[in-house]
This record gives sequence, C-alpha cells and structure tokens, in this order.
Amino acid sequence: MDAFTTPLLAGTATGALLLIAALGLTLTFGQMGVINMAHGEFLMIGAYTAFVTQQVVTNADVSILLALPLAFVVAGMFGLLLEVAVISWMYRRPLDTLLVTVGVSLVLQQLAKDIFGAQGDPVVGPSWLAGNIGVFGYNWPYRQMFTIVLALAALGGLAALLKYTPFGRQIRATVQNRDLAETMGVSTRVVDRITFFVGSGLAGVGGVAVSLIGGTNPNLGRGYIISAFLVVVAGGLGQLKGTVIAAFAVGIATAYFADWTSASMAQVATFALVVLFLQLRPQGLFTIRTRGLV
Amino acid sequence: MNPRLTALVRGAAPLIAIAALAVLLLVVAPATLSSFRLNNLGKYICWAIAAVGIGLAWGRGGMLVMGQGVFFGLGGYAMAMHLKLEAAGPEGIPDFMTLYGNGTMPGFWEPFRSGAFTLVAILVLPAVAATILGWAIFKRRVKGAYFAILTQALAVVFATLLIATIQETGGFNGLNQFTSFFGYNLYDPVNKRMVYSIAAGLLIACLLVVWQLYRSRFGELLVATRDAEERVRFLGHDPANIKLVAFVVAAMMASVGGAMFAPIAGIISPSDVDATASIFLIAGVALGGRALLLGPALGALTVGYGRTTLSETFPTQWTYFLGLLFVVVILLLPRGVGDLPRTLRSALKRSTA
Amino acid sequence: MLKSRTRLATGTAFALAGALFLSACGGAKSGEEGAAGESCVDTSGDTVKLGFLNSTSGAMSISEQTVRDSLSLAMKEINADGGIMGKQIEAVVEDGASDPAIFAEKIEKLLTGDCVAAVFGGWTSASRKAMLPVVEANNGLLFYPVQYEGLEASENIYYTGATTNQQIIPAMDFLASEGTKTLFLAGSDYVFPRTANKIIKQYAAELGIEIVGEEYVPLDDDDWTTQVAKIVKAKPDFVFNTINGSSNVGFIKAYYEQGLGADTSPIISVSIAEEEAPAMGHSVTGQYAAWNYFQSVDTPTNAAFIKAFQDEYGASRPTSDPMEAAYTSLYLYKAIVEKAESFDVDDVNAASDGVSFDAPEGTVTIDGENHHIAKTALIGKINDDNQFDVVWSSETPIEPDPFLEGYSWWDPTAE
Amino acid sequence: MSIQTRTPDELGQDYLEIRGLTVDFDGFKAVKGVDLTLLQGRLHFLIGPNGAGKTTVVDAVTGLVRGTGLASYRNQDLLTMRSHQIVRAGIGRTFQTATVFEELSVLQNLDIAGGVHRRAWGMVLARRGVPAYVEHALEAIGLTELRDKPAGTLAHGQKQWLEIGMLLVQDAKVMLLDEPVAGMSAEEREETGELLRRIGQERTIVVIEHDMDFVRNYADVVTVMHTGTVLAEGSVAEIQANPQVQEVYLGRQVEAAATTEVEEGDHA
Repeated sequence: MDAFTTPLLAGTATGALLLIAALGLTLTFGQMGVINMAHGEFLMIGAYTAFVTQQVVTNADVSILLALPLAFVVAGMFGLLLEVAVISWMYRRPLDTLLVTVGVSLVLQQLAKDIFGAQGDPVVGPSWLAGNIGVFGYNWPYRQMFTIVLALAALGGLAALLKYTPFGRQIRATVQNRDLAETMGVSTRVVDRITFFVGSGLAGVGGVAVSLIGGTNPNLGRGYIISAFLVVVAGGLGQLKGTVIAAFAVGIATAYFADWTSASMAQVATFALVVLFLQLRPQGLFTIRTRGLV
Repeated sequence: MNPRLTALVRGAAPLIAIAALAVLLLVVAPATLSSFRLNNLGKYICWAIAAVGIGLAWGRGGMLVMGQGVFFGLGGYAMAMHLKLEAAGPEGIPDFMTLYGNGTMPGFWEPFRSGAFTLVAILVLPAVAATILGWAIFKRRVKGAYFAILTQALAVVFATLLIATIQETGGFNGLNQFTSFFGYNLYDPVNKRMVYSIAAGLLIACLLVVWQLYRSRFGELLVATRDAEERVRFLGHDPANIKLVAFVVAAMMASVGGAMFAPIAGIISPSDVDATASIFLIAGVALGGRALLLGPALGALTVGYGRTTLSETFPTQWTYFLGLLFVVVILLLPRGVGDLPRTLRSALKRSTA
Repeated sequence: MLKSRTRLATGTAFALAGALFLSACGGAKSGEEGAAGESCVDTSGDTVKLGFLNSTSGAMSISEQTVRDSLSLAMKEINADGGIMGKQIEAVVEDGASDPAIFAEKIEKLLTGDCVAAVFGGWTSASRKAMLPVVEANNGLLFYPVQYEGLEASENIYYTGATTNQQIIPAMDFLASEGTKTLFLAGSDYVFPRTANKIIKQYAAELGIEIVGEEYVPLDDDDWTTQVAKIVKAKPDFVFNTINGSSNVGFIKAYYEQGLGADTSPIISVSIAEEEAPAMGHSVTGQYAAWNYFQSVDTPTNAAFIKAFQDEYGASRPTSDPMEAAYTSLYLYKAIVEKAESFDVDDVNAASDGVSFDAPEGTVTIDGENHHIAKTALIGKINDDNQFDVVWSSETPIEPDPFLEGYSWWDPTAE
Repeated sequence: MSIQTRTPDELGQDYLEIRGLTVDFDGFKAVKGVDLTLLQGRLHFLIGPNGAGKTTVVDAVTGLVRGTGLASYRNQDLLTMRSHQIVRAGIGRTFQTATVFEELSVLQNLDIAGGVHRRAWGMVLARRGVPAYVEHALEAIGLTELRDKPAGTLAHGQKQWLEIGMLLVQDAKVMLLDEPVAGMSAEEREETGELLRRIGQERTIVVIEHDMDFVRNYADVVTVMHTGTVLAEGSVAEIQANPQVQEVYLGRQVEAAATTEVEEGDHA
C-alpha cells in the first residue's frame, strides 16, 4: 500500500509547487504570448525573500507567514520591472522575449550568487510545519500538505480575481481579443502590467514553499522552470483548468517514475510522457479554438 | 558600373566573404597564433559549425532550437567513444568502465572501434534523432514557443541521462584522455594543427552548404514557411517536411561541431552539451545575425573569444556579459550586429525620404 | 553569360577552399615526437610563478573560493617567510568556471602560456580528470586538494586530500565498531558517490553489514522526500551519505520532517563540513562526518592556522578539510622544492618521497610512489554549535592506497 | 494526343461535387448539410450574409477545418485529405486578407508556388531564369513590370492578383477565391472580373463575394447561403427574383456591402 501512497502524496505536493509556478506562466503566456524564461528566478527571489525575512524576524513560526505576502510583493515588483523595462518593448516578438528573458535569468542568477553566495542559505521551517502524519506507511510531512493548501489557495484566489473582479474581466477580455478590448476602453497596457505583477508574485509565493524543501540557492528556479513549462505546454495555452490537471499529473507521474527507477530517469520519463501526450493532443488538454490564418 | 558586372559581384560576394574567412582561418591564424590560442580558436570554430546550423533552423526557418547541445553531444560523444577505444587499444576497454563499473563494455560501444562507423554515426545518429523528434513535433504542428521549450527540456533530459549513466558514458566526468586521432598522436603540435585545420575546413564546408541552401528554392520556401506557415500549406507543401529538413541539417552540423570539439578540447562532458551550453550556442547566432549567411559563424567565434578573454580578465562577471548580450542584442538589434549596416542604411533612407 | 560566370566563381571558391584545406592538413603519425613536453618555466629570477586554478564562477564557486582563499593565505605566509628557495611566489590566478573543459583549457594556458612551475586547484573529479591528460602531456605539476574516489595516480599530480582508504574505509570501520548491521546509501548521481558506494558495498559484505537501500538524486535536485520515505521504510542502523553540496540541505530537511534524526537513524557524511553544517541548523545535530581535518582539531598548528585565516578573512569564516588540504599543499610543494633544490618537475618528483609537513591536521607525509599523502582519519559528531567533536580517530596516519591493493576484499571488476 | 490521356478539364467536364457537408465547432454547426455542384467553365458565386458559412465551406474543402459529408473531386474525397495533398490534387484557394510572402519578390512568390511540380532534388538548386509558366502567370495578372519588387510593397489589389497568379502557377483546376475584389477600385474590379472570365474557361472557379454589382456583372451561377445552409441557387436573375433571398439577404445588402472589408466571423 505504501508503495502506492508515497509517490501519490509526495507527487501531489510536487505538483502543487509546479502549479504555483505554472499559474503565472500560463497567465502571461495566454494573455501576452510572452514566454518568460526568468520566471524560475522569481521563485528564487521568493525563496530569498523568505531567507532575508528570517534574518530580520528570527522567529521561524512567524517569519514564514510574513514572508508569503512579502515574497508576493517583492517577486511581483521584479516582474513589473521586467515588464516595463524589457518585455513591453517587444510584444510583437514572442519568441524573442523568450531569449531576452533567458538573458535576464542569467543576470538574476549571477546577481543572487554575488549577493548571497552559491551555497544553500537555509530557511528554517516553522515549528507548526515540523512533523508528519502517517498515511499508509508514509510519514506525510505537514510541509507537503502546507504546499498543497498554498497552491489551492493561490489557484482559488486567482480564479476569484479573474471571475469576480472588474480587473479579472478586463484580463479575460484582453486574452480573448486584445484589439477589441482596446476599442472597448480597456487599457491593455495597464492590464498587462498587473497581470505580470500577479503572475510573478505567485511565483514568489511558490518560492517560499520551495525554500522549505532544501537550501536557498541561486539555481533554485532552474529545477522547476522546465517542468513548469512542460505543465503549461501539456495543459494548453492560457487554460487554468488544463494547467491544474497537468501540474498534478506531471508531479505525480514524476514521483512514481522516481519510485520505480531513479530520480534521474524520472526526469527522462516525464519528458517522454509529455512529448507522447502532445502526439495525442498537440494543443494541450484544453484550447480556445480560433479560426484564422497564421 | 556595368549592370552585369554589378550583378556578378553581388552574386559572388558571399563566396568572396567565405573565401576570405577560409584564408583567415586556414592560413593566417595557424601562421600567427600560438599552439594554445590556435587550439582555443579551434573550439570556437566547433561552436561556429553548430551555430551555422542554428542560423539555418532559427534564422531562416523560425525554429528556435534551444537544445542543439544534444546534437553537439551526439557527435561529440560518438567521436569521443572512438577516440577512447583508440586509446584503449585493439582489445582494451575505456579506463573508466573498470573504475566506475564492472569492467565490461556495453555492447553499443563495440562498433565505435571502427573509425569509418564512427564517421558515419556522427552524421546518421543526429539525423535519425532529429527526424524522429522533428516528425513527432512538426507533424503535430507544435511550433513557436512550444517547440523552443521542448528542445530545451530535451537538453536538460539529455544531460541528466549522461550524468546518470556513469558506466556507459563516464557520467559527470565525461570522456577525455584521448591519445590519438585516427592514428595521429594528439599531443603532437603538428597533429593538433591538422585537427584544427579539419575543423576550420568543415566550417567552411558548412558555410558553403548553407550558402547553396539559402539561394536555392528550398531556402525561399523555408523563409516562406517561417513567415507564413499555413500559406505554404496552400502551395501544396507540407511545412512539416520543409522544417524537418532544416532541423535535420542543423542537427547534423551541430553533431559535426561536437565531433571536432572532442579531440580539440580533449574532453566532452555533460556541461558541454546541457541546456546552458545550448543557450551559449544561440548567443553567438543572435549576436552575429541569425538570418545572415556569415552572421551565426562570426557571432559564435566572437562569443567564444569573448568567453575566454572576459573570463581571464573578469572571472566572475562573465555571466553578466552573456546575460546582457541577450538582452541588448535581442531587444535593440534583433537582426544581429551583422545586419547593422543594413539597419542603418534603411534608417538613413527613411530619414532622407 | 551571367550564368556561366557565376558557375565559374562557385567552382573557383570550392577549389580554393579545398586546396587550403588539404595544404593545412599535413599531419604526423603517432610515434613521431613533437615539441610538447618542453618546459618553458623560467625560475632564474627572484620570483617563481605558480598557478591557482579554481572556479570563481559557476555552481562550484563558493566551495572553490574557500580553497583559493587558503592558497592565498599560504602564499602570503611563505612569501613573508622568504619564499620558496628564496624566491617570492607570484600567483597567476585563473577561473575554472565550474566547467571541466574550461579547466583543461586554463591549465594548458598556465603551463604553456604563463609557464608556471606548478598549478594548485581543481575540486570536482570531473575537473581533475579533465586536467590530467593536459598536465601529463606538458609534464607539469598539479596539486589537487580535495578528497576523492581514488583509483588514480599520476606522475604529474599530487593528491593532498584523502583517497578512499583514508576516509571511506575508516568510516566503515567506525560503523562496524558502532555495531551497525544495516546500512542505507544515499548519494548524488555522479562519479564520486557511485564509486564510493561500490567500495562501501564490497567492504560491507566483508564486514557483514547488509545494504538495505541505495538511492541517487541528480546533483542540483533538492527534493529528497521520495527517497527519504524509502529510508523510513528500510529502518537502517546507519545512512552513508555521499550527497554533494547544497542538495544536502534538502536531504537533511526531508530526513527531519519525516521523523528521522540522529537518535533513530544516524547519518555519516563525507561531504558535510564546517562550511555546510550551519546551513542545516539543529536538524543535523548529532550526525557524523568522516574527514581528515576538523576546525576543532586541538593542535597548536591548527590554532595558528585558524587565527591566521580568520585574521585574513574575518572571524566568522570556518576552516574545513579541503581548505586545510590546499593550505598544506603549498607548504608541501615548498618543502619538496627545497629538498630537491630545483623547480624542475623531474627533480621534484625524484625528491618528493618521504617529504613531510606539520600540517594543521597533524603530520602528513608524501608517498613518492603514488603521490598521495599519509593522513589521519577522523570521525566527527556535529554539536550544537555546528562544529564537529572528534569521536573516533585512526590514531596514526594511514598510508595512502588509491587502488586499494592492500585490501583483499576489493575486486574492481565486480558490481 | 489520344482521347484516353485527356484529363477531365481538357474535355471541359471537370467538376467538384459537395454532398451533405457539415462542419461542427464544438457543438455549433457552422455548416449544415450543404450540397453544391461546381462545374468547369462557369463562374460560381457564393453569397450570403455574415455568418452564413461561406468561408467555412471553403475551409472544409481545403482541409483547414474538419468537415463531414463528401467533397468529391476526380474520385477523391477531399474531406479525408490534408491541406497540402488537396492542393496537389488541383484545388487552390485565396484568403480574405491577401497572404503573400512579403519579403520575397513578386517573381519569387510566383516561383515558389510552382514548387508542387518540381522534384525534391530540384529544391536544393538555385533558380535559373524564369520558367515559361511563371512568365505567363505574370502576364495574366499584369504584374510583369513589378516582378522584382518585394510583394510587401504591392497595393492591396495587386496582392490579390498575385495570389491568383500563384494559383495559376500552381495550375489549380479548382480555384476558391475568398472576396478577391474587396477593397479594390471599380477599375480594378473590372480587370479582376475579366481576368476571372479569361482563366475560368478551363477551370472551376468559385468566388465568395458581397459586392452585388460584381456578382451581377460576372456570375454565371449564384448560390445563396444562410445560417449554414443553401437557400437558393440559380442565375443572377433567378436569385434576384427569389422572395426568400430578398428577405434574408438582399434586404440587408446595403449593410452587408458596408462591411465587406471587416473580417468575416462565421462562428465567432
């Protein structure tokens, strides 16, 4: 039984992290067609925010709770800066934004290395997350449950934002038809910026959760970004529903592969799985069907 | 000037440029550079060979190949396996298999004892891999960012696979300690120069191949596919096939570059073929001008040279240079530095018009 | 008309390229000696050039910077003391950029371009393996300061860190003395852990210890949750940890949050040192590490070393095994050169056997046969200050045996 | 030439037959059971208000969207084929917004369209000279003077002609033209109409059009579509006399004509 439950539960937690990371990606990808390769560095920024918060507020029980909103704002501001300084100049060239953000990601990684050093800076987990609950032979850590709750909260918050607020309606209008939204009086410039802020901020929140797993190092984002992109690809462009399913599917599949073979082979197998899946559904799980040439 | 003569000069200009580069790399450089610097230049040339292919796939074909390290690695490892077996002797097996494994050689190594097989494999392996991958991706009309992300994920997976298969590929250490190259002692400066010349000759050959491709109907069709893929479909072509050809040729060039990298650098390891290495290959192409004939090669040579000199002068700042290069070049000069004259000319024309 | 001229131009270009190519292709078959191996080292002046080759950028930079720092400290001390054979050391520093190919390139530059008398540096086995053929081909000298997986001995390399019979095997002896019956192996997925575990498995069979699990995670992967769940299930007496670098933090966290600790399943590590332990806080307290040097080693030489280091780089900076081995390597080089009265590589090699140095870890002696050094093995237990209390020692220096020729149970060709 | 080797179009007997064509967009039926028979040598016009499903019919026949039913041309069911195969079978089309390769010259655009007839190996060779069929197409569409200009610099009407020229080079036996005269001056419309007449003799030509003057002047057969179905078919006079058509379509003619240039959204 535990051979079945351990990967399932651990994989769900990994999937939750991928979900937080992928939410921001799919949002900016769906709305602006922007592929932000520096998104992983927003996770890293969130993790370092948790680290720095803990240097100021040394009580680990409190500092994590403080770090969550702080990381959202700090990573969000970095995202906003990136949008204003670089990405807003090249919306007509989505593939080029991909490369520019690769450059930004290199710079941010080196910056973190110069400021904090390359070795894992530790974030001490709060005492209320220390411990676990036995589920069919798996000592399921509270930390993993917290990650899942955090991801669902982020998802719920985002869905509510999109559905019930005027801003959310503006986002959806922009996603569906940018030009039309513009003529209807929506300032797509402002909408883009807020979207980027929210998407990057979510990554920052995810970074806090990542900081509880291992050390906080400059390369922390790299480990998640590729999987998060595979989630977005498999989930379908700009689709929340698809992203959720794909995130948990990728997380759980990786955990099972890792259980059966090794962690390295699990990476290989997950990639193969996504490529195979794209053979069946090249546009991902869900798509907005559009007609039009080019 | 006589219009015919003008046309002739214009038609021959690319060839003159390639010939000039050939003289520079094959005559001037060996005569002036020290053995160490020449060897370094040889490495840049290997990257430049891969860059020429990226120019074809990305610049002309619009396919942002972010995982060319994989094909660079296929060629590099194929060659390195042969060199390793050459160093081990006729019946011997590579040293690391005894050190890290159980002293038996995996079966897939055996054919690489043959130099001829290795040379064929360097071209066929990447072609087959690229065909399978490209078929799976292009036929399902996966393109743009999806394609770029998948190729990068492939590079990550490839490096992970290499690191995890220590007994088969040497793992993180990679393959090195080659003594001879098809019978030629690799520690002899004369032979080092010969290996360098082969690499430079292959770069020139690859440039001639893309020169012909760019002026051919295929080249026009490739650009047409890049700019309006669906429209090409209604010309009666399957764009997937057109892209596939460019992708496969690019993969083969990357493989050739990798195959020459192994004897020149004396090592091939996962860090030469992973996602970071793949992005490094793209940097040169972006800098030089992705769609130009000579842009990718010259860009790669420049970035390679920059990496050596900058890292000698500013060891920790090298990453900033590389990162900012992407930002500045793609943001301000998307067509690359090589296209600067044309950009300026058209800007001038616009301002005077 | 136009057509034929273009063809002519094409043909000419091809022919030209071909001719150039062929003319440049003259090679010499194996056996014909070239100019390689000629030394360009010039020590006739009052300085001697030495190369320091460490990664100051890339993933390994933080670890390797500590080695660079202690090399610089040793150089400063030696220069203040009159230099090597009266010649001041002039360091040529290079960045290996955490990339084996760059290490190979840079050491060639140091040996053939800068003409240094010896090179100090390298950290990963990959970087050492990449430098080995270059340093051999140019008949240079490399001093490598990190414990490693053994099974190597080059005429042109001095290994001042531990080989397996000075770290791994003593650690196993320690485990046996603790009454260990079951052992779980956890490591990063690369060469050192795989090779170390191959040795551990064979020795465990000899000692009657059962291996109850073996897990690897990629180098830069921090999430050990799934693998630790397997340790929970296997309930081993001890875990042998060969995880590298920052991945250790994730391993220890996962260990702790799944209810494991030093009291239930203790861990013995071979790459957690004074640099890494603080990053893991109290969750690593009570766990063990096997090294040849700890900051806590209580000798006057070590006290002087720590004081000098912290005066130079700040009181918060810990000292660790690789740093000490690097510091020692420069002093050993000085001792050999002064014994040989020559910087020439062949003279140095001829004189190296038996040269010893009173290092912070204790007295170390060079084995002229395999170029490793005799070192004392230590087991430390992590205390509340994240320092190591020595709980076990081999008492006397262990003679290096990189190929484990003195161990009958060792069969390199077995799985 | 013996009688056996003559193709249907040489005999003047070529046709495209559509039976029961239905296109379903996730539950929304944009085209419902359309029957059409399109004969060689006649200019067919497909008219109807926005959202009638005209473009969707063309999309389905050319493989751009999936349709069910039958679209038979020379014993091949086009609905089972992929776009590029359909083109190779002799069906060509243009789009509402002219799509030519902007960076290539007029000549290169035409030349590239001739690729269907070349062997694969010929692809890697450079173009030498101008093939006769390209010259002919260039002449037919009247762009000989502009042959070396980049297509991106052409006027809108010229781009439409270039597209038709590319179909000529492709040797398309069936041409499906989506609003070819939209945005053209009266003079250009006339030239286009004459061009279609000329080339229509040996081809099957279907034109989607809103401009009723153009339809009146050049249509041999008119099919009126409404909400995904065929409402009426016949000569211009018959259609104009049809009371149903007057109600759903001609009553809205003024409005429709005004929106000719706005992109049609059949199922949006």
